[in-house]
Amino acid sequence: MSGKIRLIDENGLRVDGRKPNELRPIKMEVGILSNADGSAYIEQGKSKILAAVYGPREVHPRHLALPDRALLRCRYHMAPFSVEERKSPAPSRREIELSKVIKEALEPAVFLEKFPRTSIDIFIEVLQADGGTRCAGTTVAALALADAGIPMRDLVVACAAGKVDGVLVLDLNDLEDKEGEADLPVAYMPNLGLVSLLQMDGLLTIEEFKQALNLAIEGCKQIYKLQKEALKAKYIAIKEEVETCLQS
Amino acid sequence: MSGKIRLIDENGLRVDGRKPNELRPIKMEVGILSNADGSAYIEQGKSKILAAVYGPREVHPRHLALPDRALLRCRYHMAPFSVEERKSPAPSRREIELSKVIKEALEPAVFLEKFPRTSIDIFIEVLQADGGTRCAGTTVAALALADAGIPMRDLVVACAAGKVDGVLVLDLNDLEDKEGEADLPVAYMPNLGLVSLLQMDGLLTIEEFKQALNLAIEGCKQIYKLQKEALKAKYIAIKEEVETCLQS
Amino acid sequence: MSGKIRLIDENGLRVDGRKPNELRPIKMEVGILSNADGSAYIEQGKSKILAAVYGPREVHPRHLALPDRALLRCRYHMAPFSVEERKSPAPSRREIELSKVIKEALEPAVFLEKFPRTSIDIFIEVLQADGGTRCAGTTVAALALADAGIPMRDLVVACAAGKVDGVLVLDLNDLEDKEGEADLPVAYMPNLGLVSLLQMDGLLTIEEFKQALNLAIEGCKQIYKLQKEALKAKYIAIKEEVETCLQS
Amino acid sequence: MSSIMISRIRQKQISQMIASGKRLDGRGLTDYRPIKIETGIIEKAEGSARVLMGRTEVVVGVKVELGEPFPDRPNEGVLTVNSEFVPLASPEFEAGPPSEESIELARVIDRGIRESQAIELEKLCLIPGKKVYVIFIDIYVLNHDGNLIDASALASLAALINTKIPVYVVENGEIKKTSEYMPLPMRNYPIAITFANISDKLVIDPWLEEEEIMNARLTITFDKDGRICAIQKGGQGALTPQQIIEAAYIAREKAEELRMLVVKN
Amino acid sequence: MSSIMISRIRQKQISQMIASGKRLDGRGLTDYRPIKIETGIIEKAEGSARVLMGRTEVVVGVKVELGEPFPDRPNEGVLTVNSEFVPLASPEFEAGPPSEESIELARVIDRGIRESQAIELEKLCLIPGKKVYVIFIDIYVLNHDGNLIDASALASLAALINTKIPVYVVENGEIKKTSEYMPLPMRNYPIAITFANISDKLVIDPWLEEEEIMNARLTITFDKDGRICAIQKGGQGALTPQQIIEAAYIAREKAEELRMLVVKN
Amino acid sequence: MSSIMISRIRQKQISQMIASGKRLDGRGLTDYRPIKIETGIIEKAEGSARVLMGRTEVVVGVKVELGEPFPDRPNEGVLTVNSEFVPLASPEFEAGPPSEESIELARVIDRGIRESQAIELEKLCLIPGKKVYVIFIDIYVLNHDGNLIDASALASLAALINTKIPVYVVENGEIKKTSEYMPLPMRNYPIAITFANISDKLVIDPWLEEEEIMNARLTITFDKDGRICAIQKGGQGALTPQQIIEAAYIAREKAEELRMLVVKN
Repeated sequence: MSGKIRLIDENGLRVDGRKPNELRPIKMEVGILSNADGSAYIEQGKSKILAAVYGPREVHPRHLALPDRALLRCRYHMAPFSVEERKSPAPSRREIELSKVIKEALEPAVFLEKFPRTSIDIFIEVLQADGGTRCAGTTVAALALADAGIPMRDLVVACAAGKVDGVLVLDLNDLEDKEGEADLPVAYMPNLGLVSLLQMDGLLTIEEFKQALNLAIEGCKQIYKLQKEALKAKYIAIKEEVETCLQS
Repeated sequence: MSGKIRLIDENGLRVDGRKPNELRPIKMEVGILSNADGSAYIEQGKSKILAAVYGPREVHPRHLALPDRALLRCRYHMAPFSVEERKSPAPSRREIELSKVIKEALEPAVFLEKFPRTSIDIFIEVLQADGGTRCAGTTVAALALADAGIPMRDLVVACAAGKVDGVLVLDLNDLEDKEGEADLPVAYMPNLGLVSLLQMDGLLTIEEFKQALNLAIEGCKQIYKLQKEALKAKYIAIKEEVETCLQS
Repeated sequence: MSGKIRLIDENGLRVDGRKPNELRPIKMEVGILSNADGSAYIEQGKSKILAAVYGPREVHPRHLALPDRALLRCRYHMAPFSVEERKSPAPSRREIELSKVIKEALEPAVFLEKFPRTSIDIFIEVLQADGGTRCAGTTVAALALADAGIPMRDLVVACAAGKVDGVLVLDLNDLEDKEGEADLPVAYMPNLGLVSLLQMDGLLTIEEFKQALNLAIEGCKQIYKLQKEALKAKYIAIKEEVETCLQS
Repeated sequence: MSSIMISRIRQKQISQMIASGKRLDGRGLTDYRPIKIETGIIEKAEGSARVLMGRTEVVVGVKVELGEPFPDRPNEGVLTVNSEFVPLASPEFEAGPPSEESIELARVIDRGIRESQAIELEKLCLIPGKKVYVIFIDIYVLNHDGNLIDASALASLAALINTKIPVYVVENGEIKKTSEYMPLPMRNYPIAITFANISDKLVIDPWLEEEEIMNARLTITFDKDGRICAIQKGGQGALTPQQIIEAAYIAREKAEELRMLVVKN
Repeated sequence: MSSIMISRIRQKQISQMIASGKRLDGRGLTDYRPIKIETGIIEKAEGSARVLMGRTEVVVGVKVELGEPFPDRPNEGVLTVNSEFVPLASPEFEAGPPSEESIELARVIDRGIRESQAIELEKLCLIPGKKVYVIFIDIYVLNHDGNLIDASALASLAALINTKIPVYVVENGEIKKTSEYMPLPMRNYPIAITFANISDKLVIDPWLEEEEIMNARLTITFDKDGRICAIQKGGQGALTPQQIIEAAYIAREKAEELRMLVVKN
Repeated sequence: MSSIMISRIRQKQISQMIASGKRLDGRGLTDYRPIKIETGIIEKAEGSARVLMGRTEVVVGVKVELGEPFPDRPNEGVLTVNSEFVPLASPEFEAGPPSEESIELARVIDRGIRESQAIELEKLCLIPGKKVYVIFIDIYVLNHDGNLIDASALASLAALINTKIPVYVVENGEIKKTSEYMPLPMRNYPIAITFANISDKLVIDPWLEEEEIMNARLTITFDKDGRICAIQKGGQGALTPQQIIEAAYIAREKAEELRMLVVKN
């Protein structure tokens, strides 16, 4: 994070015209892949991410099965064409780490103990990356879990806050992430009030950190509303389909 | 396929002196490796290829076993010294694809249903490659299957046709393959009259394709005679050996 | 081995001031890692090596289990920072070969038949390499086996002899190994009088070889005394600990 | 490719219908499922397309970089085709190194593009023997409901047509990127048509359940002039020469139809 | 990270004690185990350190080589952090490619060093865009008894402070090694402090049995000026925002204490 | 190396015969099986040989390319020995990365050639520090009936003697290939002799069944002047120093005999 580029203009606006505490445009859709047990799609700014859930199902290889709960697995993966410079398809160290932290962000929300000896597999595919993909990936994966009918204690929703040109901002884009002073991705369970993913790079005083954490949580709460709408839209669509069937 | 080199001379002959519909010299031998259940060797032009068959035998890893038939597996592999520039021993994408199409060329000929829960493993090693190795590999693998005593509906025999300098030719060598206009490898079951491998690169009109397909099938029929002779030679050799034993 | 550097000075002494038949300073310690079932540490010259033994324990993967004896496995591995130029963490061909010969050096000493269907796993980590690491690794692994309470026919102790500047020498350091004329690592079971590891690079007449082999075995016998002392020191330490406990 | 279990009864039903010239989903034997094509969906890629063929969904991204040419083709750009069967797309797909099916798919698509000389690779050389454009075609299967080859070939072609490459200038042996972009130079438009052999009939565009019971698969790729530029037989069965020739004639027609979906004018 | 079985009774005992503000090994909730640091233990490495934190033992070696800079940082040296969980250290560790735990560890340590700008990387460039110093930090876990992150961060920092790099001179574009060495130029000293959440309390420096039963893990890394430079939450549980803020204040104090163990003056 | 099951009765028979100085196949304890050597069998390789030792069959191909020297040997060509145990050769061999047996074999052969300085590597430098000949020896086991080391060493030597390398000229720092070829410059001819320890006797050239029951294996490689250039003990047993010395004397004689099969005049 070098901070050489000017990221906040004279009107206090960001490179993409947003106010410091403003989210990027977000679009979500639930239930879009026919093979998966659950699936969802998110666009947040220019980031475009798909998630699918398979399970609860038999565990392969079998010796990984847990006697008292489901095995939750998560794979965060980027398409070779999702970034400026083509990415090799083999998982990078970054992708392996993010798979782990996203899994751990979702795990506290899922009633794993209801499905012993099975696996629940979450696949997140980043089709285009423009910053904040671990957060958007967490948000969309939670939708896919819900779409798969997996019983959950709460939804999980994620959003980053950070610091650019000395200003605390919400939902960093790629440029702000790379050139800013700090990035703080947070996953939140809005009804339980718990933080299930927390990372930080950069430099923040404890005071700044407190504010940034609150800002991120506020962002999560806003995105949570959109999550619920996306789920509702799916059920309305199903209802309409059923009614059309019954009428015909 | 650039077609810059002259591949057909003023007498209508090819770079190695052959007529368009002439095969390269072919030599086959059956039963030459003592460890394998069946084996065979072929020289076609300068291509030199060994095949071995192990099985029917227990499947490793076991979970791959099929309840109602044998698992047929095939590995086409080139020795590092088989080509102009040393080849890495790790299987290339080309070798993986050819392993698949050769397996699928042999599969319809084998009574797999007679050996449920077993595997039949075919190993093809190209010691020297001079064009047409997938075809010669298929031909020699069929001999190794027969040598292993695996019951078969028919032999499988393969030969390529193609187009060089505008002329349809049989059994392309390496130079013709690389510099010609089209290459059409075909595997054929001569008694059943069925095509079990078919690929093409290059450019052919449907008319040319029809002719080339027929040419390749005619080539297959010629090679089939040599296949039968090679099998017969093996049995004669065995018979002689047995008789010598009985006499001594 | 080019022999361009002068390795024996006018007084017949070696680059590190040793006499030809003199060992480097050796320090051993037994039972230093709390997780392993047995462990030991050796410093021989500047070589610094740790060994740990886990087992007898359940074999993973299970199909490797042997019905009539324990499976002995050994992994010789060098830390990336153990050598002049940083070594990749992936096992090199050299490390794979040394793992095999060290395993085979230790195998005849262990009563494997007492623990059918289990594995005994030996891990050797070279923290700093200064020549003779396969020998020191064998010596320290034998201590770790003893520390793990694995019943043994004999200890195993290893030492190299070699030829530098035309002189037969004991316990080569890195420079002598690289620039000398021959290196002969030997593992020896001192009570059984048997050689269980033997390799050689370089050039030796049979006469020289005989002398070098004897020299190496003499070196082994000296190191064996240190091995026994290290084991005794461990038991004394335990005894003292127990007594302190009883007194308090 | 897949072992999704479908019941024996359903298998019988599908094959009996085909034997009588019909298909379970109402299509005729040589009908494609509904096809939907979108392009330019990945802004960070130089070209991209998404193809829906029934419920089969494929995204292709084209990335363009600079690199070295192959030693035997010093004056040509480099083409690389790669495919990934990500586990999101099917319970049968696994993470890890590419499966043989995935490699076969990429190689069949590659051959269609390469042999028809679709891309004018000789226009993609900046400094002979040293610097050329490298074109990466990455095929990403998002939902597998059969006939991945045709969907992938169509998406690849659409993505190539959609591709804009940065313009470079060479000054004193130095390469400089300009702010301009130009379309990827193309001279041909290959289309792959795939048949499944079921009940001794060839049906076009098999969906997953048909692939489960097919005896053999045949893909024929045609260039814009109606010439065959690639063929690939797959599956554990065999075909008669007559079937193959018939398929070629049908495929040539179908290829014309499909090409019109991506090539305008 | 580990599944060493500890009995239910012992689990209960550990968590009940923590609920009442005590720990089974006698420590207070925010006490570290005894820490022992040795440096310069690997003479062949440019820098090295061994840290014992209770029975957890980590060795770090720093190797310095010459190499190319990253294209987007042509004037800076390169930092690489790698960790190996060798099977010698725990029955849970296996030989083979690095586990996700090992990768996470290395990346957390890396972020602490990088974000605090601990190493003056801009002083490690010899020829801009061409030749720079490459610093390899290799973390080698020798005995795993919990809290590998703090032990590894401490050992890495001690090893960096211990590092001497060879001095090179550039003459006419040629790089020559001199016989001199200089300390690695450093401007900051990050310290990682890790908590385990057990019985809704945060305990510092968990040992292995505590890690077995913890619900979540939280690591906060502080730079020398008391600023946070890296955070990592781990484990399958979650934390309240209040817990996190409280942890930050405690960690800042603890980081000061630990830093004094490695940074003299 | 192998776990082909042979019956206990046959095992006993083999070892009892050896105890009384005989072998099941009629050989004396220090007799080789019939050896057949063919060279030049792979025209596309710069050198090649096939060795039959009883039913053990090994093909070696030598490829010669240009490449960079090792930094510490700037004036020497590079030698690389690789071996593949392809699954065609034995039910015990598996496809995949080389097994430890395969790596050991290649390294033992490599040491024999390298330590005897068989190839005049210093004549294989074209531009010091930049361009040298790289010699690849690829050992390909086609049928495994025991004693792969001796058969591979013999085939490697025969292939090296058979090798013709292209002649290059260096003009103004540019390397040009001429149409001429020259023999690979060689100064030594190492021969490996392998013993199996069975019933406390050392038998030469063990076949597969003998390897199954041997307690230890000992390979001694001799150069043309009767000096030892490589030794490798294998197997899970041990040997007395006396056995080893005796083996050396026998091996020296045998090496002379075998060398005459490949080195003429």
